[in-house]
Amino acid sequence: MSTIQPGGRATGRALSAFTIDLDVYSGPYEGLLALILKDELEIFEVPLRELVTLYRNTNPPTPPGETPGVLERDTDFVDSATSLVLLKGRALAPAHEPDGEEDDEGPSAQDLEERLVTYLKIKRGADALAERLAHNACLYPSAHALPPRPGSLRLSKDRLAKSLRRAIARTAEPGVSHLGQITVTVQELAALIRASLLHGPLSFEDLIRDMDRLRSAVAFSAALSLAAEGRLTLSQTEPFGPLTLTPGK
Amino acid sequence: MTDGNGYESTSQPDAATPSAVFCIEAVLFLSPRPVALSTILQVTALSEEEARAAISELKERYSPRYCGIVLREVAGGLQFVTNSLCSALVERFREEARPAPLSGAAHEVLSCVLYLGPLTRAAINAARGVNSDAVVRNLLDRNLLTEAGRDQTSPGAPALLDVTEDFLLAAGARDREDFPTLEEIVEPAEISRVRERIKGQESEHPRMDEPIRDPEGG
Amino acid sequence: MTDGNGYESTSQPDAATPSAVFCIEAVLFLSPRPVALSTILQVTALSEEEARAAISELKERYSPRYCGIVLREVAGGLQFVTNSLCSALVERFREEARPAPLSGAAHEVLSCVLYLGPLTRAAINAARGVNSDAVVRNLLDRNLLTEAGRDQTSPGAPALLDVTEDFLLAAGARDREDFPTLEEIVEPAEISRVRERIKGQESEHPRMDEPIRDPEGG
Repeated sequence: MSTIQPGGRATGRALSAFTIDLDVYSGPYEGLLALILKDELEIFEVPLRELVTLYRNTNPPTPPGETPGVLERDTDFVDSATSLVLLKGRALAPAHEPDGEEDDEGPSAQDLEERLVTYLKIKRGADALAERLAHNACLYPSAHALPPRPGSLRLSKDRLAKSLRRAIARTAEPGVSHLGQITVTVQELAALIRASLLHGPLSFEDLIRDMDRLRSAVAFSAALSLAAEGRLTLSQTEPFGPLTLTPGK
Repeated sequence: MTDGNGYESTSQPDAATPSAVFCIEAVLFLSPRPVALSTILQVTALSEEEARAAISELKERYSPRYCGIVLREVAGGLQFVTNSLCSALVERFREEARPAPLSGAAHEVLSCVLYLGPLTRAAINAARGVNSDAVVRNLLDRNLLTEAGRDQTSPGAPALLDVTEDFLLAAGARDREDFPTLEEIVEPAEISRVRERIKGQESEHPRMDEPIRDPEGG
Repeated sequence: MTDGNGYESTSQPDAATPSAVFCIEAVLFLSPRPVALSTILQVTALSEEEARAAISELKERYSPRYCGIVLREVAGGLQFVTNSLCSALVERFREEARPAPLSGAAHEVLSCVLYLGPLTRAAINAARGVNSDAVVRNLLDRNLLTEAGRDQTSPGAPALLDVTEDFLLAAGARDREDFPTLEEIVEPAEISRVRERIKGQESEHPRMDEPIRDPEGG
């Protein structure tokens, strides 16, 4: 996004200039987004409200039209912040647990009461725990750890024997007697598919009905190549569902 | 006199037998981690009775009232730590800040597992009403939770999570029992208030959606 | 008050100022190296007079006569060490460092040399079917393999490698005979095949093409 006017005067600041300082991360805002996208930072640890406040404080509102570029920048921010809210919402949404009774009706008032009471207890337990962990975090253990005496390596005779067996087995030539002669090529099957497609869309299952495993595999590979070349499209309405080949344009 | 590694050759002959108290002091002084009584007995060759007597003498001597070094019973063992009164000084001396505390969500998950556990991930999610998988992963990484067996009664036998020895150490607890019970922590009045509020809501709105709750444990 | 573990909600708030003695005890407890008086003064903000008074109190308390932990004045500062009376105990308590374990590749090289050796580097590569140079170097460094003579029949008379006494020691073996025999481990047909490979390596292909790199590296 350009925020430099033809005269070279800097106008509204680009989002790339927005830096943040949170407990979990400090640096450019765009870096934070990158870390979240790469799963290197847990979205649930990012305080979104704090983030928005930070943005508002760093970029106070200006009267409309006074600083060009501001609208774009704000829009960009709102756009990315909304995505973060969505991501965080998804990360925090209760995992779907099939529970016949509750699915349609929602929890009964009594269930809800029990759940809330349990949660209240957990919450108070957590508060007590937080205080206790904080207190113990400032008790430091001795720094006079004893340096270990030099240790001696231990080798197992059994493991050495197994290693020898493994090393020797590796150098044996792999047997090929189980492999049959390969008698079919991708080109042949591609030709077959293209011929069949002249009559319109084709079910992959019908195509391979009378083929053996090898020919089926090669046929699939041929179909993929043709799809990659744009000569056909592959469609499947559901995972593991029937596969349909449609002639390309 | 050898070096800075905890050895000293004074004029006293090494052959003299050190007292039980000396032995335990020396062993604990050289251990950043708690030392189990069984280890102490094994290393010092003291009888359990002698060791226990020495330990109670040491607890008195290294009590927070009398000493900058405190003897505590924690995570199944004994450990010397600095007196909490000295924490600010220690952080100044080591030029390092106290590690960042855990998030509110992490405290809630630990509280769930401690009080209701061992629990599966699904049970933790259900108890908190929000997905806690990421928090659990983080606590497993920090070795505050561990997988302790599997729930054979649930489909797929999901892992049961429990708190670890490091958790007990971080909480300064001797064992799992060394925590106040939930009944001691939560005011009965507070529980009644929640129940009342629900009843009130119920009469106004017979059906209620999942309540909104601060996922960060706010 | 929960327990005697230093997690006490006593009347003393954490903000209370620790005594001079507490401060110096804590600082020395957290420093394996001697701490200079100037450092103590700087960290604790004590006056020199206060610090000196506290130190002489501590010297008395942590004297070799009264304590398993001893305060000593060494070049440049003060240091806590264990009482020399406890040195035998300390040695018993001291754990043995665990040397880095050997990789699967290293085990293979050692077993080849033990059972088929002494072998040249090229013969080891041939026997394993992968380049083993890095692994061999590592085993020479760790003194588990050694150069024992040269193969005069091969061009350039390359070094012959054999296992060392340290190897036997690590394997808990009296001598080279104190292992299961080659015939117990590998089929006779396999043995002659490998011997062929090794021989072929040495006579027919004195220079090997760059063999496949060992995936286990070393």
